[in-house]
Amino acid sequence: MSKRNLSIRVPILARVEGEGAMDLDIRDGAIEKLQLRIYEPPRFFEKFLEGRAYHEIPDVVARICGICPVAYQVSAVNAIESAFNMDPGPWVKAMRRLIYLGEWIESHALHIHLLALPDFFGYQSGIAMAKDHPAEVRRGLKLQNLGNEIMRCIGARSVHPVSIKVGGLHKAPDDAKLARLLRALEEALPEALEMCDWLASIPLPDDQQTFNCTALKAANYAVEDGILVSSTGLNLKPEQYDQHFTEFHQPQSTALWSHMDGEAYLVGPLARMNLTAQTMPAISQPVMHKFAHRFPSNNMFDSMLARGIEIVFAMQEAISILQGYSRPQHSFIESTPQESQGQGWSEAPRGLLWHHYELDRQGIVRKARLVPPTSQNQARIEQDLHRSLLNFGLDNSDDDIRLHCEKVIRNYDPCISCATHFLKLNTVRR
Amino acid sequence: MYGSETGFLARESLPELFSLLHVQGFDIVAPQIQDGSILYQVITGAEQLPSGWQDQQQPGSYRLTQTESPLNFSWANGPQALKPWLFAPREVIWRAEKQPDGRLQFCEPDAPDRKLAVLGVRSCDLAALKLQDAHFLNNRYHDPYYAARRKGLLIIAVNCSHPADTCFCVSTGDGPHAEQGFDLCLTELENGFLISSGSETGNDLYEKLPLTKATEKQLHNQLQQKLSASKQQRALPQIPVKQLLSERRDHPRWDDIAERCLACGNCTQVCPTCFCHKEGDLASLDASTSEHLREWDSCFSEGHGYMAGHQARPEIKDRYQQWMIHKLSSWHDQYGRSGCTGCGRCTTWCPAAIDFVEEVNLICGDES
Amino acid sequence: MTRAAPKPQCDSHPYLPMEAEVVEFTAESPSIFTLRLKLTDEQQNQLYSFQPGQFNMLYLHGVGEVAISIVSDPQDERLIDHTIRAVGRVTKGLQQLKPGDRLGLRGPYGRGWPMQECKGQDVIIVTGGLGCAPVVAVINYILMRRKKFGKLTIIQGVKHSDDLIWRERYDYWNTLPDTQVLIAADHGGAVWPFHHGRVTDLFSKSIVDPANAFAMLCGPEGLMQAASTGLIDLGLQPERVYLSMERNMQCAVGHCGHCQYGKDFICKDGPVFSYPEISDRLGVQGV
Amino acid sequence: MSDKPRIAVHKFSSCDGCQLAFLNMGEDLINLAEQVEIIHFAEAGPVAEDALVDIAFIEGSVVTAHDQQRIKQIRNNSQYLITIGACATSGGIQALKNLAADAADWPAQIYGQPQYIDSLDQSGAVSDYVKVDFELWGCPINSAQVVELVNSLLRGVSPIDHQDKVCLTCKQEQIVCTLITQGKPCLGPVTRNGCGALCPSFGRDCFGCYGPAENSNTIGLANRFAGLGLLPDEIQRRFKLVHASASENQRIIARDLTQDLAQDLAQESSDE
Ligand SMILES: Cc1cc2nc3c(=O)[nH]c(=O)nc-3n(C[C@H](O)[C@H](O)[C@H](O)COP(=O)(O)OP(=O)(O)OC[C@H]3O[C@@H](n4cnc5c(N)ncnc54)[C@H](O)[C@@H]3O)c2cc1C
Ligand code: SF4
Ligand code: SF4
Ligand code: SF4
Repeated sequence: MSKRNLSIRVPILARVEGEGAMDLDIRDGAIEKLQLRIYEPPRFFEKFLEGRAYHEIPDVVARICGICPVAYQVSAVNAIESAFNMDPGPWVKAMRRLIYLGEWIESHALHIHLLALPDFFGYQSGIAMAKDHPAEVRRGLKLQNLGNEIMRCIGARSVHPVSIKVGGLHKAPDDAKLARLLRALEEALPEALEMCDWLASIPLPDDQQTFNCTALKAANYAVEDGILVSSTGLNLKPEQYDQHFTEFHQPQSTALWSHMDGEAYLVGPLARMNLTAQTMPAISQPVMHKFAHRFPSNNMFDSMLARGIEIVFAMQEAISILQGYSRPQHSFIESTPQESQGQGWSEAPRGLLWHHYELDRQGIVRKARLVPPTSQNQARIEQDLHRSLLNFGLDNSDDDIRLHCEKVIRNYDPCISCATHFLKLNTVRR
Repeated sequence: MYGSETGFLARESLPELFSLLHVQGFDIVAPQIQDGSILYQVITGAEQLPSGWQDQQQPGSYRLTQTESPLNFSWANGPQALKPWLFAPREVIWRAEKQPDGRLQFCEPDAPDRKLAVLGVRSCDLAALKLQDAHFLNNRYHDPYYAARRKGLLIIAVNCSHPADTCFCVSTGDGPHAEQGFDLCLTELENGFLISSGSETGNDLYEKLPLTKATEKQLHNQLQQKLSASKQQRALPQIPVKQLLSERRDHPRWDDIAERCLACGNCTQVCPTCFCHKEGDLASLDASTSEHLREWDSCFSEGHGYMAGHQARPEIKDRYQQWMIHKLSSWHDQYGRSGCTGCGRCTTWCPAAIDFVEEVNLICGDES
Repeated sequence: MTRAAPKPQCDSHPYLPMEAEVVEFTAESPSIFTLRLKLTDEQQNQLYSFQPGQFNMLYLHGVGEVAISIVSDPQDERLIDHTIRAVGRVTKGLQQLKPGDRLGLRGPYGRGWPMQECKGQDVIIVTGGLGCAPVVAVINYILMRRKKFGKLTIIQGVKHSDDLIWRERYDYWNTLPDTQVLIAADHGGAVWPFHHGRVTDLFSKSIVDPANAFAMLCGPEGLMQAASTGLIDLGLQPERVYLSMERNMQCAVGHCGHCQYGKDFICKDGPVFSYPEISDRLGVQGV
Repeated sequence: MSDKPRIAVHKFSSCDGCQLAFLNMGEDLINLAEQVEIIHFAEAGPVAEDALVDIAFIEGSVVTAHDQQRIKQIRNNSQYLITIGACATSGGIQALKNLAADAADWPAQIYGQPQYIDSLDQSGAVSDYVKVDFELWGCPINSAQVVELVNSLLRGVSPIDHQDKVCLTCKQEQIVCTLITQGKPCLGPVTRNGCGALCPSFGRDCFGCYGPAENSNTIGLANRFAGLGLLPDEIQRRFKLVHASASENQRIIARDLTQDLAQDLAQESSDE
């Protein structure tokens, strides 16, 4: 290996959500500095939540992130319902799962086609890629739109939907719209399967590494709730989260970082597939079986196929919820605020999202703490960048090194908007 | 003459009316309970009619409750009834297509040809229909879309038995019982309906229905119902409102209204006689085709008084005056009567709870 | 007053425009332009006729429709002129049209100026603001048939001297026999050759005989109100004072309700009204 | 070089939701790319922050000193500058910070090394710093708004500024009023339409995410809320969410409602 010196600055990372940069310094053929620098300014959401009534929280937290608002809303209502000791029942849970599946489909399809794939085919953008691969990109946009359509049916719109409330939904969705949605999903399912075949055929860097995984687990693939499991053997309820996970502040970043028992860890589609694929009904079906052997995977680049498989799962799951749909008497149960505290979580498209609230007698928030997936993945991303770049070889051209690093980062589908909206409230105070 | 006879249709026989209408190709629009209110929607059978529902209406407030009663129509009008079915809230009135050589082609959409039978139309809305006809049909220009829908319309009126506290049709001379303008008219009694016809089509249906002759007792009940429904709390003043309102533009009460009025336009949207609409274009991204739409507008909106660089009615007060003076004064000159048929919707559905009748009385009353 | 507006041609579907072609585009000033249009359908073209003071609805593809007065002469070859001020969305879009471009046109609509009634009479025309199109049609009409009318005074008022367009045209008209042009500016500037002040100051200078004159007014409502009373004070009969009114207009056929001016719909009862028809509302805030 | 209009989409402090109005357009995204040349749109791929463009869309509010410089630079580089969404147009939800007395201390309270945090005391609307040619309201905006806007710009005409109230949409769509039938504190009567009356169509009261409408009588509505039984604090919170900085909402937020209500009550009892 030559003793080269190199300095690469990527001031604006393209095709990621939010504002991040990457700095790489190589001195004497060794990596001196390599970091994903998150500079998007903090938005202080936890502060805004203080003083708001419990019923306002879903509308506030949604606005942390336009790409996964449902994840925020569901984690929040899970936490508050746990604080108020409420069980909104199976219908409500099914509806939340349904709108959440819509968000997975939308977010994953968007990431695959518009953010990640252009890297592998050598385009600047998904739009540019559409000129040469019109069928594939249009199919992707169609699936993305179907995800949006699920969200529109249940929540009126796909960005900051308006139907989720503590105790249930503001209103049961319209039967006729659900019937149309069901038909559309059934018709499009074969296209999602084709997409998976196509994704599986794309040659990926073989980049084996070892890392910790963390995900929620449930009898049927965890989405809107579950029990936390990890490759290190954890098995936790939301209220135990704090005992194992800690956040800290890195100077280059406006986001907080997180460690699990002092180590970096991965959350998100690959972590979910690695830990809980056997709970996914889709994976055991003949059409999908061919993908099963790829998981658990030590190649971070398999995240893309994991997303594709989750799209198929989400569509099948949505179809089965819709097939069993019946209109309930009431779309929510009344809540009785009480002085309390509660934790809740769910699997955002990018991974675990944990919320904690302290509420007073009227249900006004006294304190809020939220830990988003991208903060959790940050330490892992930097770890990966180092290992992956060494695997790749520091002798490659500047452009290739730069592109490879960006590929690695984008592979996590980091959502920087999310990452920076959080503050650690139990840090130093005068 | 139609309507000289009155027959009785037992409640169990109401499905017969539905079958007759279906055979003649009508879709049936009837009241339905939705989201805490009574809306008119297409239904397929008499069993879908709500029963036992009653309404409580106050300025800015509407609540429904269900009772054990078998009655299907023991409530007063909800937010909208007939108007949206004829004067569509939003429709494409023509389309412009740009050819590759730059030429423009203007195409009209197919005229609606649906046959609709509306069940449950109240007398105030029949009066309003007459006014909308005068505006859209008997004007120098004919509205082709309104005309086509009007042609396919069959009206089954139901006499009001339970006016709301906000109703004042008696004082405008438009209710509570329907006198004309329907094909069939029903009066709901405990066990069924007294029916009379008001048109040839109505007569034809009347002949085919399994009716018994109305008894003295039933006719007496009908009269009693009319008398009790005529006792309404609210009334428009029986004074020359037409002149007084336009003369009293400086009355201090207008300022008081303007403090409360939200200029949201709800009153104009629920009013069965309001006809204002605006037009606009919805073009495709590649600029080839453009749909020319019209949609309901309101004299409370900015665009209504907008002129190049100038606003004719900038203040909420100006807009409220336009609404009320048009309705109760200008309308006389335009269409020979007031534009208000006493349905009370503008009062119930006002989010600011402004009481239309009370305000008229205050502005035109003698105490100022 | 029973001057009914004539029906337009495209009557079967009152909202559907006809296709028209831009034959000529003339820039009158940076914001004022004249579009000379021709209906592309020969038959429609033959049938089209109008009176001074009537207007068309012009449609810009994908953008919208606006009411614009017709300024050409009714007897002219089948070309229809519109002088337009680019103020907003549609009119600024129309300003970008070039000869050969197509647009939509429906009309003519409304009740025009009382041209029959004022044959053989003196006429005084008062306009305010930037080039008031509706009266240009009248001026052209009278000048084309000069012998059929008596004396003509044209009074134009502007806020600022820079606002005056068609200066040469005014100068030219002023040289014609029995024709007088008077111009006033609120703010004239040092080299302004005309009157400093209000148009109403100029009435006494007019050559017309108030007892036998018709007045035609167009401009801001305040100006028209002041001018009406001024002219009546001068001795004109109120029913011979005519005003062209303006309100927002969407459909032009009396359906959309936007152009209501008290009891009247400006599109079909106007835009031209005699003073007694509207004196109860003139200048009243909010009407 | 093509003569298509050159566009840029810039991000400031935001949730990225308004950019999704582009990315969620589906087929229209590809159609749009045929009509315009996308020069800078980091989330979609192209990065050329300092390029000259015809139209710059701005998402997000201005919250750092660096943001201030950046927005000025973008203004200089763009013929038209258009804000998309609440954050850019009125300061958005971040502007809740402007209302907190101790906001300047927040970074220190929160970050281990606050000296690395560049954050102004205020979350500003873009128009606080540079001239804005047109504003698209909404939190978030939707694709239909973008398509309509682009349509106007491609034709060289000014876009339509929709500013009627949500109520008009409700009635056109035959959505039942939540205020009248449920006594809910709906902001529809003072909120711009454009969303399609989504909240009332889902049985809940509008919370004003499209911002104040033209002629918004927020005081009249706040009084009505008091009549419906809301306490002063609840009334103020209604107006203090997505567009807290808008002047119409400030009329309610910046007022001592407890005082006002007490006066009103005194007034009422003396009237009797
Ligand atoms: C009878 C009549 C004749 C007219 N003749 C002329 C003329 O010859 N030349 C000329 O330059 N202008 C004329 N106008 C005014 C012209 O219609 C408006 O200036 C024009 O509509 C404003 O266009 P905009 O580009 O601002 O449209 P936008 O701002 O896009 O207006 C939107 C809508 O509002 C309506 N509208 C806006 N302003 C007015 C207004 N002042 N009057 C009526 N409707 C309006 C338009 O019809 C359009 O449908 C006339 C108006 C009327 C009523
Ligand atoms: S003005 Fe009011 S009461 Fe009269 S018809 Fe209209 S909505 Fe009904
Ligand atoms: S629900 Fe809200 S927006 Fe709809 S009509 Fe009522 S007040 Fe207006
Ligand atoms: S109803 Fe109001 S809060 Fe709901 S989406 Fe529309 S503008 Fe936003």
